[in-house]
Amino acid sequence: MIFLNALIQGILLGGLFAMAALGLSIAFGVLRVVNLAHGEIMTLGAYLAYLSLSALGLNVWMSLLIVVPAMGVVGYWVQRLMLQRALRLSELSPLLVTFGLAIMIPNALVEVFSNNKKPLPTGDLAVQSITIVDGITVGVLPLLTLVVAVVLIAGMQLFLARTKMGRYMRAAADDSDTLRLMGIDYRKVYAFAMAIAFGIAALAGVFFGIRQGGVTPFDGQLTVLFAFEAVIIGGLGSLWGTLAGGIVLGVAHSLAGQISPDLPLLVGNLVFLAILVFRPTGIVRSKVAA
Amino acid sequence: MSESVSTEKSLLEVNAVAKSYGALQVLTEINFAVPTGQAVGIVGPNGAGKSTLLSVINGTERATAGSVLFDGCDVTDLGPEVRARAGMGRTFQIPRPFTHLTVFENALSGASYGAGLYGKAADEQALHALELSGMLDLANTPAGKLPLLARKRLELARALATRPRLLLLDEIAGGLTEAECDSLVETIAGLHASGITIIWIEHVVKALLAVVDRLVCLASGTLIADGQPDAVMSSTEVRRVYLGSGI
Amino acid sequence: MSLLSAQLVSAGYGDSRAVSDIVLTLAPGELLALVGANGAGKSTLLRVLAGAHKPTSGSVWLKDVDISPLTDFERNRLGISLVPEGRRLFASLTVLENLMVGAGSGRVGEWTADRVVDTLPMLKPLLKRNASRLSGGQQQAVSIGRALMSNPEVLLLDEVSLGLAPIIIDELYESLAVVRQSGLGIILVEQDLSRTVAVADRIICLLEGHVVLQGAAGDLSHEQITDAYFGHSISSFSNPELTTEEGLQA
Amino acid sequence: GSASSGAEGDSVIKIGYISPVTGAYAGFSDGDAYMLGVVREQFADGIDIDGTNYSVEILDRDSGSDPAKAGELAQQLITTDKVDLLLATSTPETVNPVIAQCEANATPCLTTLAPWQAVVFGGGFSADKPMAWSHHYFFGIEGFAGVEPSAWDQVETNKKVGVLWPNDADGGAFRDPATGYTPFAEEAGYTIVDPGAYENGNQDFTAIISKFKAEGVEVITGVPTPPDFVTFWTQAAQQGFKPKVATIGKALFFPATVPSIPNDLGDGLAFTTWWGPTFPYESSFDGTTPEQWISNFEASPDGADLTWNQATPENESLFEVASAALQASGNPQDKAAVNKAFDTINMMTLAGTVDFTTGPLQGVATIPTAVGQWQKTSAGEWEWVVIENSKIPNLPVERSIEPLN
Amino acid sequence: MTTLTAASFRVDRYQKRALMAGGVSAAIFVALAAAPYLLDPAITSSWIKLFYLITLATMWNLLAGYAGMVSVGQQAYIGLGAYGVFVFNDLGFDAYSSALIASIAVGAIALPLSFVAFRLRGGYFAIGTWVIAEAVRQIIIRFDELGAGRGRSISTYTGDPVFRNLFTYWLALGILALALIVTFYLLRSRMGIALQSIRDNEVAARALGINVSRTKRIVFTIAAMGASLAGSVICIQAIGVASPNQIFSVSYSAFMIFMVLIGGIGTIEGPIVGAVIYFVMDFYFSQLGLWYLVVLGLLAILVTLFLPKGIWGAIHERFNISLFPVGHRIVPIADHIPTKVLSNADV
Ligand SMILES: Nc1ncnc2c1ncn2[C@@H]1O[C@H](COP(=O)(O)OP(=O)(O)OP(=O)(O)O)[C@@H](O)[C@H]1O
Ligand SMILES: Nc1ncnc2c1ncn2[C@@H]1O[C@H](COP(=O)(O)OP(=O)(O)OP(=O)(O)O)[C@@H](O)[C@H]1O
Ligand SMILES: [Mg+2]
Ligand SMILES: [Mg+2]
Repeated sequence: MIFLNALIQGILLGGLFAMAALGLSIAFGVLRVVNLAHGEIMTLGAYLAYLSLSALGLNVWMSLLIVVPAMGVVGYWVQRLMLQRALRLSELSPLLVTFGLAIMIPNALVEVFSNNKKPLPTGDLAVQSITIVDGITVGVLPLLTLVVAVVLIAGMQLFLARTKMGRYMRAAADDSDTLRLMGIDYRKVYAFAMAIAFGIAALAGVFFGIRQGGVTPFDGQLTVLFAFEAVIIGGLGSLWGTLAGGIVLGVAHSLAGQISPDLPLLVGNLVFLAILVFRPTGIVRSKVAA
Repeated sequence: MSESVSTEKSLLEVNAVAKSYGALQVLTEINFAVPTGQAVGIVGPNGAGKSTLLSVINGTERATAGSVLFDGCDVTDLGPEVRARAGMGRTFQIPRPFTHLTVFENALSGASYGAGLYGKAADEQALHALELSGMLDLANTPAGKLPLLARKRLELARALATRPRLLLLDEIAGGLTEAECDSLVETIAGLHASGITIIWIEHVVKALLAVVDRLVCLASGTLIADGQPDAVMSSTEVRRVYLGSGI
Repeated sequence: MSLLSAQLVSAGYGDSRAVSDIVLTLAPGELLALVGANGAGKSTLLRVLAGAHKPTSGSVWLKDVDISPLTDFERNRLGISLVPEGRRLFASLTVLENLMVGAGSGRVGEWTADRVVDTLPMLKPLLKRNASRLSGGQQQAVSIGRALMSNPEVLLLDEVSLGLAPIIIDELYESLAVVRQSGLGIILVEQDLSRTVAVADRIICLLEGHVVLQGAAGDLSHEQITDAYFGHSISSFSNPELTTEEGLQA
Repeated sequence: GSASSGAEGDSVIKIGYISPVTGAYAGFSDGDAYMLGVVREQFADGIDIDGTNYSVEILDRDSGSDPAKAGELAQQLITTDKVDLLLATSTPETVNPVIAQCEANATPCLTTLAPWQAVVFGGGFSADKPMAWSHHYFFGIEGFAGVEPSAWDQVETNKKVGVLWPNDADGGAFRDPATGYTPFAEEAGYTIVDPGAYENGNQDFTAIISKFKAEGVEVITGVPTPPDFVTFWTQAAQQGFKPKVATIGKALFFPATVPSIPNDLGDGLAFTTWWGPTFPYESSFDGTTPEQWISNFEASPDGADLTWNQATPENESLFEVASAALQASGNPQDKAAVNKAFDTINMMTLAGTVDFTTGPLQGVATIPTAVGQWQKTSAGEWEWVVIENSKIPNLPVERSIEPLN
Repeated sequence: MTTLTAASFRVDRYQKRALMAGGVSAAIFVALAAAPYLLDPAITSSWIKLFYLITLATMWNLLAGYAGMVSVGQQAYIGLGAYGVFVFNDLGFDAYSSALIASIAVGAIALPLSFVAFRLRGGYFAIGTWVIAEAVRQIIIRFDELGAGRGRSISTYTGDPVFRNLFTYWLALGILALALIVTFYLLRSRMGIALQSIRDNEVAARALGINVSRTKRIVFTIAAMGASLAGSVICIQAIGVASPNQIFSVSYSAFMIFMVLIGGIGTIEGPIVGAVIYFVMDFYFSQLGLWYLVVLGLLAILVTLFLPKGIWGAIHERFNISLFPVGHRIVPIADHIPTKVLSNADV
């Protein structure tokens, strides 16, 4: 029973990892941008949510209606103004640009909001739970996170595989110059994709913030490695893989915790490395991209 | 000519080689041997498996079944770098230049490692390869700045720099003007005359015929013709799947 | 009225010039062949026409419109389609998806995926395959098909038969002949001189970025062209104005 | 650099002050701008020592919460700026590297705001090998373990205590079987249930919660980081784990943590405290009491957007003690004399009494602690009240602890 | 056009310039080694940081700029180098020899780790190395003797602060010299060509006879040893490790990337320039608090976007100078061959 409970909690945790990883997966897997600032984008999203809470008096869920589009716009322009140019320069350039952002964002946040935690209250949602059988209770918020992650992933996967825009996004990553010869301004395609990536990252940031009761400027640094691991375990370019990767990681953490509480992070990392040694392309072979 | 060749021992032997990517069977049971000093041409429809065969021979791809013998040794499980040092030089159909190195340094790479030379000897070998492929005038140009056809010539130069005993060429004549093509044919013929064994994939059949002693036609992963170039060219099957009525 | 024309176009890379003061015109339904030695500037010229390379001077006109300020994707939407040197497929997309992206200009017309597959039957079994897993020739075929998908008025083909089996080249040229009938203009870079002379209406020969010879295909002898490759007979064709006039009247 | 120090070097005392103004531990220093203003004002006329008036120059530096940077800065201050005395504060990450440089470079050093065990043992010192040039004052494990059990005693429990001790400097010191927390708790009749060290940044506390549930734990204590504690506490509520009392160090030092816990779950959490508005302390500079300090702080422009916290007065007290020691030294530029002078310090400061004459070890002084509990007022404001004062008898106790519901 | 023949050319490796560079560098190093006697040791000891920064940047450049392995996990070896000092110090070696012995031990650890890391390519490799570094940290903090999560200090070191600083200074300088010499020699040797070939195209490199994994492995190990030595210097200078999180912090990788890219990746001079810039900025501006970091981030972005070859790259392009030439140039022997035949003859 304890084992089963740990497994279930691990899967739920995986939902959170997958949600955090989704935006990264789009940037990394589809656009080939290793976004070192992904964690900071999440944090920024959570701060925006806090702002809409405190300035506009919205509740957290309503704030998403502002946060996600707003961060989408940010993503659009970060891509147009910075990453676009960087991508044409060299493989390393986007890495350095996002690294620059990763340094700038949290420090600027401290200047503006101080180091103190800014709350993201959701009433009792955060602590509500459903008892399935004795010894197995499922938190409502983690469950909601998992469900949202799955819905988002399914939606994105369909979008990328089935729609024109999705195809253009993948094509742009392969050869943006040639895409222009097909009559498509890849800059817009790319920027649109980055807008989605940023929007989803912001959403994930808000969920992380809710889970921890609020947000502090350096929160993003903790989560970004989990997100990267989930993406890579899952396999580049495959969004379902990202979900699977998140869950594998979550379960690894949870089960390792059963053995000893100092093991989860280490075991998570070792599982990641082991998967890569035995299956360097990730556990899910992508249908969308090679 | 082929009589004198057939008495020599085989430099390369391909035994029952098969290659598949997942469910897709690209090569089925290929058997063929190339005696030392022979120049073999390979033709065949697009997607027949020619480049794949070349990759299996030089080790860039692993065969799913069968074995490859080079100079009497089983090299099936050896990596391409070992085969290169043993004397296999190869060009890639889609060029893979070292873009940040100069043309000379590209060739030097082959001379230093494939031919196993050091210092001055490596330099000379690299220069020699550039001369043979007519690239001396571009020696100091970074390979990334070369246009497509120059990149293809660079492929040849690099392969030659490894001082190969077996030279594997994949479509190097395409896109050349007639005069350029003639000089390329002259170069390859010269290499052939100097005793280098050659396997040459080419759709510019005219160029091929000017050099090779033997012609092989590959279609859908199997050899459908193998023999005297004239005979292969006039085979109805080859005409049907590959040449069409044009030639 | 000419379909496409270039006026005194020059372009280069950094400090080096690749093409100088090119003047050319293309009539509807015409097949113009561009020949010249390696590095003569053929690809550069095509890229300038398609808007993929910025000229240092000169202008490009589509019908009566100066399209010089337009970018490559805008020109594509107006009906100029380039099959670039080196295929340049979208490696992570399937063949069918590559074709569908080719229709990105939104121009509708007779070219659909079905029609492309009919014209290039070797693509039929490959539609679901990833473009990264194609042989060289298969890639070339997809690249051509993809360009057709935009239903162009002007088709720019760079080394189009490179890597294709002879039988496929035959079929390809047959279909090019068919497409032309609908008024599509084609500029073709092709090294096989006998084939070029056979299919082209007009031939322009480039040498180190300059037009050194041009004329109706039937009027030019094999020797004249090969000589022009290496500049032996520049003197007899050194008056660009004159040849341009001829070209315009043709 | 060298020219200026020669000219008026004799009558200037240079004090280096290193604190984490930025980075992960910036919360400890966010009141420093105000605090340094107050201190500089105190030193505006210099200090008179043995009839000589010395002007005082404070060189404040930001460690960025980075130990490497803290060490570098200490070295720079000692060798390049040639400070007479170094002060450092807030977490072993800033304090320990500074002490290491002072020890190596024979420069007097005064530090606070880090559990003294983590400073002394963590820095490789011991009773046999005491710090030679450094003095540190703050409470240590006994500051928690000495008062928390008496707070728990106020509630009926089964005396089983679950602990959250991460694998970091603090957690390690708490877990030490000889010098750690357990002996205190056991003496008070409590049993420790230690699920083991977890990593900071852990995302899933299920295993720890299950263990607490299985063992029937009714009391929680520990020194988790703020995000870890919020994660733990939220998951505990989701998974139906409800202890009767929780006294949490570190995470609850900062006033922003508790209000951020979802669904008012922070209501009723208790924590060890060393300073607050009602503490019976006063500044040796000008007699400022904690209550006055808070109102001055909140009225000043530097404190405008900030909530007061317990770290700022602690940092201020460094300068009070430094000033006293410099005066006692007779010659502030004689490093050995200054160092020796610290051993004689026993004084009241804004942050309480600092007494180096009776510390647990040479160069270490401890300060007393009490226990506070968070409550949400009917007006919806968060505030905390003192519920235990055994170690600070003059501290008024508002009420006894209320069990968590 | 006359046909060119190989016999009319020779290969120029800029021997003269290389020799000169070697001579000048040697002189600089001698001067630096003597500097503590001439200047205030207090001034020179602050250069220790500069020395280890250049070492780190040079090593990362070798790894990423020449061998194409973009690692964000070099902090693994920095940390191991630092902890290695404890291990060998505890075994009775003095701190300085411990640094050298530790680097060998770290080399022995990096070698097997390369088998894991080399399963990955490109972005995967970058993240994979980061995870390896995290895992290494998490394993190190399981050892109580090494201070677990608390960090610890060196138990025995030179007591006299002046001598300690001097020894540390010389150690850092020596390591820097070693790093530069190894890099320069490696790149001028035939392995330099092999490395760059691998970076540009692995498949083609193998087909030309280059043993890709072995070559990469050698460089990976050298870079790990270099990082280890730098880590030891960091540890000795701070007389210990105050927190494992810090010594294993990914920000080391971030700063290596920053230095190398600002200076100019794929050149020997670039990382030196980048490290000096970072050092000066850090020295003068780090006390400006957060704004300094925000500016640092902004600078990283601006240089990437508008000076993509880095500062040295721009200087090189503009004035065509290279202090440490590693390339090859073909020059005509006979003077009758017009130099114009060779395009870009003076790259
Ligand atoms: N990595 C791969 N995965 C799956 N299929 C592949 C892969 N590489 C090649 N193929 C398929 O293998 C077949 C043979 O390809 P190959 O490149 O050997 O053909 P080829 O004979 O050289 O053709 P061409 O003349 O067009 O170059 C083709 O159908 C191609 O689609
Ligand atoms: N990316 C580039 N950078 C620098 N120079 C280039 C580049 N591409 C082409 N060139 C130069 O421009 C000139 C014209 O090249 P272009 O590719 O247009 O010739 P081409 O006639 O198409 O030759 P080919 O038959 O080789 O395709 C050549 O001298 C070439 O070296
Ligand atoms: Mg092929
Ligand atoms: Mg071309």
